[in-house]
Amino acid sequence: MSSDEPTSTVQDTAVSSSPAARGETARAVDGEPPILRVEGLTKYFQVGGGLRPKQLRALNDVSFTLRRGEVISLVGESGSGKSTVLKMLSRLEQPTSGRILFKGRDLLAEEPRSASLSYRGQVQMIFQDPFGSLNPVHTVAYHLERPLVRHRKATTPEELRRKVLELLHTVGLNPPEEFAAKHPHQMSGGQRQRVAIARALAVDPDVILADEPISMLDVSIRMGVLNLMDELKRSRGIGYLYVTHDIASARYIGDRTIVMYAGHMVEGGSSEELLDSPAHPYTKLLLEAVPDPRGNIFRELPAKSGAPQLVDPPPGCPFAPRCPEVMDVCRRESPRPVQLRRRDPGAPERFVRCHLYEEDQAPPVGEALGEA
Amino acid sequence: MSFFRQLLSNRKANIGLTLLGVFVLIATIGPYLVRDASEFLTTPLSPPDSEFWLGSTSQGQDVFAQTIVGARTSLLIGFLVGIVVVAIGATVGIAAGFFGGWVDDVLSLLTNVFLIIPGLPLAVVLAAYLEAGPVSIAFVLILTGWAWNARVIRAQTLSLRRKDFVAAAIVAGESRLRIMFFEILPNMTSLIVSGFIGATVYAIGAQVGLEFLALGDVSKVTWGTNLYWAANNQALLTESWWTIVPTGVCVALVGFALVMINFAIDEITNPRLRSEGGWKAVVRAAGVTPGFSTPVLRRGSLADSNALADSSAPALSKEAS
Amino acid sequence: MSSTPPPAASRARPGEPLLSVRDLCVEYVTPTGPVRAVDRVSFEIGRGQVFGLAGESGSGKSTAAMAAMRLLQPPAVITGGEVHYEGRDVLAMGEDELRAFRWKEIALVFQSAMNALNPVLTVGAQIADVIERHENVSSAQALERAAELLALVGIESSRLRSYPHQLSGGMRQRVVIAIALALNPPLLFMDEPTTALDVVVQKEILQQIAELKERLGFSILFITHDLSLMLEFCDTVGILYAGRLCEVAPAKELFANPQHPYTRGLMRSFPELHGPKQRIEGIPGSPPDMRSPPSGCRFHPRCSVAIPVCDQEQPQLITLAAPALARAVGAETDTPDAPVGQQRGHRVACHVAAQTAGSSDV
Amino acid sequence: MTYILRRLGFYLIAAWVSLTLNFFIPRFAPGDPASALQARFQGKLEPSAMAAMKVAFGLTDEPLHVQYFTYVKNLLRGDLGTSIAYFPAPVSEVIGKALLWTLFLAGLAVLVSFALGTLLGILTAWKRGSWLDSVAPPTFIFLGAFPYFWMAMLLLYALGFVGGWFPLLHAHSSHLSPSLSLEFIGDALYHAVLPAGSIVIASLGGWLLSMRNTMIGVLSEDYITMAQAKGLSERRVMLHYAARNALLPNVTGFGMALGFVLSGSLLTEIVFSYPGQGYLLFEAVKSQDYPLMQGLFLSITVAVLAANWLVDIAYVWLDPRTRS
Amino acid sequence: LATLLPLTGCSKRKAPEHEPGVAVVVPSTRATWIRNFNPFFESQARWPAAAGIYEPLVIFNRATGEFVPWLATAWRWEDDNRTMVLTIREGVKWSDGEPFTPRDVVFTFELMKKFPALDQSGAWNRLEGVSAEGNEVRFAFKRPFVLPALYLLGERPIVAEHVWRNVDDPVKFSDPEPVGTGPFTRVLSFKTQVYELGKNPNYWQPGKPKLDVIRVPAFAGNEQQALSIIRGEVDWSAAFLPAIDRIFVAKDPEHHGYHFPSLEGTVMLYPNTQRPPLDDVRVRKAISHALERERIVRIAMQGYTRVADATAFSDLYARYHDPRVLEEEGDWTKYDVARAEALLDEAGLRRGEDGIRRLPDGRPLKLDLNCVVGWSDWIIAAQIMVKNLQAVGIDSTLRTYEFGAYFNRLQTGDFDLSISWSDGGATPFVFYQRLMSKDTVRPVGQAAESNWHRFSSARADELLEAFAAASDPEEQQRLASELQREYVRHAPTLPLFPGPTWGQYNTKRIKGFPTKDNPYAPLAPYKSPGHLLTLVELEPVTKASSGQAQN
Ligand SMILES: Nc1ncnc2c1ncn2[C@@H]1O[C@H](COP(=O)(O)OP(=O)(O)OP(=O)(O)O)[C@@H](O)[C@H]1O
Ligand SMILES: Nc1ncnc2c1ncn2[C@@H]1O[C@H](COP(=O)(O)OP(=O)(O)OP(=O)(O)O)[C@@H](O)[C@H]1O
Ligand SMILES: [Mg+2]
Ligand SMILES: [Mg+2]
Repeated sequence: MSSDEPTSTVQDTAVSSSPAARGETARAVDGEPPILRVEGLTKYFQVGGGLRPKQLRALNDVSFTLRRGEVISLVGESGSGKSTVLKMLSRLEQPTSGRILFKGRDLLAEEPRSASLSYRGQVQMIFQDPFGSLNPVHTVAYHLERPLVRHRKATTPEELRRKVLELLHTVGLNPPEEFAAKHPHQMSGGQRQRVAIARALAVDPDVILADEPISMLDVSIRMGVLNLMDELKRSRGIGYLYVTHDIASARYIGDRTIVMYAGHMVEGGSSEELLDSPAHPYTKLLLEAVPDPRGNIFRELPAKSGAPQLVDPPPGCPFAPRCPEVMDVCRRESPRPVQLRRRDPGAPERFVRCHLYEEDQAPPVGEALGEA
Repeated sequence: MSFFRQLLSNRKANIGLTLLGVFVLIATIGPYLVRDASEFLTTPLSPPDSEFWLGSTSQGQDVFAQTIVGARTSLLIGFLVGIVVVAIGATVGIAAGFFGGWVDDVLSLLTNVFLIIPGLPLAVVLAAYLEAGPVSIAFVLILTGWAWNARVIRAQTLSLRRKDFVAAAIVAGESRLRIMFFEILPNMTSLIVSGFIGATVYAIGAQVGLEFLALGDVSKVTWGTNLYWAANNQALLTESWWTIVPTGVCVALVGFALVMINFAIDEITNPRLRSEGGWKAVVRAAGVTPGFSTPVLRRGSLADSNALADSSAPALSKEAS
Repeated sequence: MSSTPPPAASRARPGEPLLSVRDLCVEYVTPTGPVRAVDRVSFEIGRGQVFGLAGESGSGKSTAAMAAMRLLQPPAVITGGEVHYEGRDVLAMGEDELRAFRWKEIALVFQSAMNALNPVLTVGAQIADVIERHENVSSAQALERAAELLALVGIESSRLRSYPHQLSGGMRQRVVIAIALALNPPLLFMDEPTTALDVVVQKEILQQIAELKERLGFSILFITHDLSLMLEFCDTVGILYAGRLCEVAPAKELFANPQHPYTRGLMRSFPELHGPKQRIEGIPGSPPDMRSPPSGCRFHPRCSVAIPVCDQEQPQLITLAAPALARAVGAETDTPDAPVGQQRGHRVACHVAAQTAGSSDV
Repeated sequence: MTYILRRLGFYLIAAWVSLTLNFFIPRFAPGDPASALQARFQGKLEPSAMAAMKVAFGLTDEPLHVQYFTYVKNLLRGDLGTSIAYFPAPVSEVIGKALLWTLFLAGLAVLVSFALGTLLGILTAWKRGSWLDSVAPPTFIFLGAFPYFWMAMLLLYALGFVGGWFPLLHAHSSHLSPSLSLEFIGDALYHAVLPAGSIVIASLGGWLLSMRNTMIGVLSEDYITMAQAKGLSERRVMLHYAARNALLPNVTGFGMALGFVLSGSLLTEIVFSYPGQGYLLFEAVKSQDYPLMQGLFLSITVAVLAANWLVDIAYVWLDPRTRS
Repeated sequence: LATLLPLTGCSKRKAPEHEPGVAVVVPSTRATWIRNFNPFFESQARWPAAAGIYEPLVIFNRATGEFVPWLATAWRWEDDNRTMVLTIREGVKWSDGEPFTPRDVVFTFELMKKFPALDQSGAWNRLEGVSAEGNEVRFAFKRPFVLPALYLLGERPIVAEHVWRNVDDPVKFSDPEPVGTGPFTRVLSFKTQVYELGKNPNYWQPGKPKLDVIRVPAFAGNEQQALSIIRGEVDWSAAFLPAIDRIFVAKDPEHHGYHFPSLEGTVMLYPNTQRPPLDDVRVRKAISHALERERIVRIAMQGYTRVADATAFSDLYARYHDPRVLEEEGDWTKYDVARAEALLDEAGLRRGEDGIRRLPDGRPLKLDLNCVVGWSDWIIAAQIMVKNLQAVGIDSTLRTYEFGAYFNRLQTGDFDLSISWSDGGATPFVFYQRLMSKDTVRPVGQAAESNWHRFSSARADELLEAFAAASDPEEQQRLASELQREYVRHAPTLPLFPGPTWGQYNTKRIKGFPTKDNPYAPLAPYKSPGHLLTLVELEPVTKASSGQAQN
């Protein structure tokens, strides 16, 4: 996987005030080792039980690198393996194979069975459903105290209290005293999600894994949560792995975007470039399907819907059965990742896994939607 | 906790709790207020009169006193078995559900086996070979009764385990035991309470049954032995209904009280079950018969304050041209 | 679909909307008192039109739609307003009348197809039973029709004997649509018919609906919380906030010229797919608790341009004067032959907007 | 299908565990069948007779595990041994008819109670808040709270003894021989009215409640609203859409209940002198009749397991979702 | 359910089918019947296999205390009382027509020798050999054994050689089609709920039996049985009915009757004489004085029996009972708290501050009283006794055990006080042997068949030996008196009440039962073989009288 090359510094390309572009990522200086590196991560689930259990290939050979203060967005349709990636990294599930290098340490070799407390203290997670991720029987204060106590971030009760209120203040739940005493069901979705973020922040993590943190929230409050995440990235240099199926938000917050399909990373690169000039047919389809107020409902989609076969997948490219530009080779061989030429050489490297492309070929430009 | 507060505000629960409270009171202080229940006091089989309110047994014991005193052991065993059964069930169920894998395989096999083994026959066999007495009966009932709770709690644990707050706790670095007992367990309060109540109902009923079969210590005064003695002395043939009816009714009332509480718990945990009493009252008050379709109540029949607040605004028709 | 009767268009009296909802009020009776989930909502749907109701979760979209069909279950009661379908007073109908009315005239597509299909009956049986019930046909004929209907939504007829769980999410949703179309109703209510689906599937289904609509000529009440989708799909859009309609306008007009601060906030809550990245803020605060909604304009606590009157007085839905429209959008004005839903043009319920844009009391 | 097979495997294990338990429990207890016989005759048996009986019963002093293996070996050959309480009849013979009667009684009781309770559950849930709904559940809960045998005794006394409307005992009139004739079946049903009735009364409430609860849950499902909106007849919605789905969880309970009633009819059988397994078991326990106890336990367990298995199959049949 | 009623017809319920000549007998409570007529296992076989289908040589009539010749017509002792010679009745035929011969008797006893499991009376513990000579059978004993011998051997059922010779395993043989000499040998029908036996047309007693059929229904519970009896559906039964006069007799005073003679052993309180202070006769007598036997009999036994006196004899031994012994030695079964207290004080067991008596070493006097779970009459008796003992300063607790455990404790001597039965054989010999003989004492910890209280006296052994060998009735009488004296003096056990035998009858259809006024035999149908005496006397009520009785 070529993404390991210690390459790029993201530059402020567009003159814009978008958080991702505003370039806190610039702190990810050349030479600084990445916080998290994933190599060839693969996960097969046993399904069907009985005499002949089958393997469901949820993740295939996933590799990427996350640096300090960088946000990588993972997008893809339901079941494409986005959450599975996060579960591996949060050590909620055991990968079938592959390596996870955390600050240079080979995690699976050092902590093969379950994660150490120290890892837990550095990698935190935010879940999709802000109601489900907070225990309905505990108060907000309890949720924040536990990690503080567990990771010895506070020693005295006063300090504990102070830190809890501080955290609540940080995530914008004011007045903190009032919120500390609340139960989850006494708060709105956005507030709950802020508590979840506060809990993740409590241990002062380097990486936050966010699994569709806004998809369950009301539209009007989504941006608040995204912006909060973004501020924390800037002020604390936290690296995010942001999972979403909303491509627009992936672009909004993600420095880089990786598109997943059937457990494969099919395309990746700087968020803007990727969306402006999608290379992989699946990415194109995805973009085409996004509702657009200006769009014409009758505009033909480039491909049909359909779920990939994850159990006993056929050889070749997983998208081949649906791909409008399918070639013979696609049905035979699984494509290798190919580096594409970047519009802006300073941008993160751009890759696609598709037989249509050759090394350093330029991606098709701006064909997505007329405007741009 | 709000669960208990909700319970207290439920009508069915109130009926049940009140009834149960009365019996608990009877069981606690009653025995000090009545005659010696095992003493042979008066003419056998005398019908109820002003002195012996519920008459006497065929040995001339005071039925009233026996009924009161019997409550103590029976309720004690009931609650004891209830608590232990739930404790075992919860531990096994949570462990199975939480750990999964072979732990789950072994524990659920055990659970299912105990669930499917014919309970009463096993209880009869066991009770027959243990030293007769309430403790043995309790033991037997625990042995044959824990599995149901374990299964229910396992199922609930499985669904709670999938909840993100458990994953969040793992990610926060919490230990497994802490997650099991501080994160998952408190979410099953209603289940535990209703499991406890169910087990108590079972225990009281089964205890009475076993003692009726003379598998308990019939020299002790309990509800079961009261019925045993009544049957043994052919209460119905001698037409001395008073030796058999009071205890039977007491058992039923306690059972009824407990089931009502469980009924209420169902309603609380499953809002769909809650009665639509308020809605019906409102609809009926407006003279509409409730049917499947949404009723139409014209002009502010609900909360007049609301209607008033709105009437201050000019009628909407204003904007219509 | 040759065997289906032609759409009810022939019954239409010109100029009259197909469905007209006026001042609809719905309340839920809760232990803590009644909750007014829909408050004086008025809208009209013309023939062949797609009317969209958008709003956040809990704003009363489903309640309003279901109330119009009298399908709301306890503890809901309709406490005011009128619902007229082709001049028939839906709120005055009796139980039997409603049974015959529903589905024949207005059919419903539920949000989640999995929940809307009976898991233990085959798809075919579920389509056929509605046909058998309403039309005097044998079950064989009904099944035949069911097959036709499946074909219509792009599912092969062999699936008649499938159970819902054997179908993918998209297929189930299509089945639900097929059931809704079974009696060829003039009007379809679609309550978030695609939210549970992937974008690609969502797009496909919407395209299919649009195509069927063209072909069969029915009207649609379309409910969603996804504003982009709404604007893309609907002719006219109503924005609900906390049980009240705050803005109603033709989709294009609304997109180009949102008047209500809430609508504007919503528009600003969707990041762009293309173009320069901009920081967008969404709307501060969170939607109100419907058990104790704010006084006056329900949006005022979150509104950045609120003026003192906003927390005092409830703003009325007023039609914006044509000049204001013209200023904003250009030359587009009401034309006599324009569809009914659009004739009213752009209406908004906001004190501030009313002041700046001026209202037209025609 | 693998599901069904897997369950079968599980049932085998369950049967084995329960048999093993049943083998060891009585044997760890003091006393033996001969002294139990003494107990039955309240000491009127000569000590010499007891010694002779021990010989006759073939009580050995072999270590328990050896006995256990012999027992399992014999079991696999289908040999359940000789009963002690009914010496020298083979256990299989003693159990044979009793099992049929118990199955008949318990089966009848469970079916009637399940059917009635379920029906009432459906109706009360469908007409929530009606007078039926406000009267039936509490009434049957209250009735169900009475101990089985208490109810049985009362019924026996009131309807059988005082009223004289029903036979007091036995599974059929003594002048009839078991056959499949209409007369005999009618007679057997007539004899089963009171015992089954007491079980029905005591267990109806449970079915009613659980059915009512699931039914109410189902009634708020979208597919019910949709069915209503489709204008289907009330009957069809109630039965094919609501009840059919609400039945599923109850079917699992049905298997459990069958097992429970199979073993729980013990007390009822005693009260009504019903020639079923319940009383046999009681007697086997009293006379420490190990082989009979084991045999009964085996047959009860197998019956319970079979019932559960049938329910498993029925479930698969009822719920298309489990078929794939 | 109501639809079932017309199907079966209510009318059938009214009169239970009851043809004349059919007697419905309920000798025991059993849920189901298993076809087994093997007479050797009296406890397992269907009634009346041991005496009714098969027959014994002699029958001990408990009601009169006399031996009734049956298949044997006479008996005598020879050879220094070491050989008993029985004359076998002639003209008796097996029900298959074969003649009954002395060979059959010899065969039967040899079968019992070959298969010890069949030797339920332990005859071969005493016997040396059996042989037939002409119409006589000679039983050779190892030692003189006069008194109990007839009882031991004579009541064994005799089986037919020509049938049983061919039986492979007579122990497991269920004898489904019995061939016997008795009055009812034909199995007319056999169902799990009821079986019927038809009369033996070739019965050797002319004109008997007078009944054609006996029908035996199965009852699982007392309740059921009682209901049927009260409804008059049963002719002869042995159930425990509470308030029998009210619930049974009063229902039909003309026909319903009962008779509960005390023809069993005596129920006693066994003190463990190996455990101080129960080794002290004063303490034992004190305890006895403390017991309210009248109350026990009234409440626990519902007055169906009487209190025992200090000889411990039931009515069975009325013939031997010597009231003078009681006069001379004092009857310590009288309820006398003062005497009890005085005796205890005398024994050095003084009351402590708390009212509980103290042992010499200062420990409180605690005596547990063991009883069997579910044996309700005993439990009530025990409850009363515990209260009695507490009243005289003995800290007593009732312990109930499941029979196995209870019996184990009793046998191994692991108890303080235990309520239990005593032997009810034909003569006081075995009765006293088991209460006082060294032969029957086993060390504590080892299971004793009897003498659980573990008492012996040299004098008693002497007397018993003489008693066993005495064939002169006067001598027997004298020895019995001496034994009584020895017993009363030492109070080894504390008799409570003689055990009653139960029996109810209904003369509506069947007559000829023993009654209180005419106790020609025991009424209890379960008292084998004594019930045979009654069985052959029963006869149907004639049409004329029954017609009158029914209206
Ligand atoms: N525990 C599991 N056992 C079996 N299969 C699993 C398991 N967890 C996930 N899968 C399968 O792995 C695949 C990837 O799942 P994953 O949850 O990662 O998808 P996702 O991209 O997060 O989808 P969504 O957008 O729906 O959350 C899916 O096909 C899923 O069914
Ligand atoms: N059964 C009920 N009892 C009380 N209040 C209810 C009930 N059902 C709905 N409500 C309230 O009515 C309001 C409107 O609900 P409705 O379901 O119509 O919202 P919606 O706009 O369809 O939301 P969503 O996008 O989540 O479907 C909500 O505030 C909700 O809390
Ligand atoms: Mg996911
Ligand atoms: Mg909705």
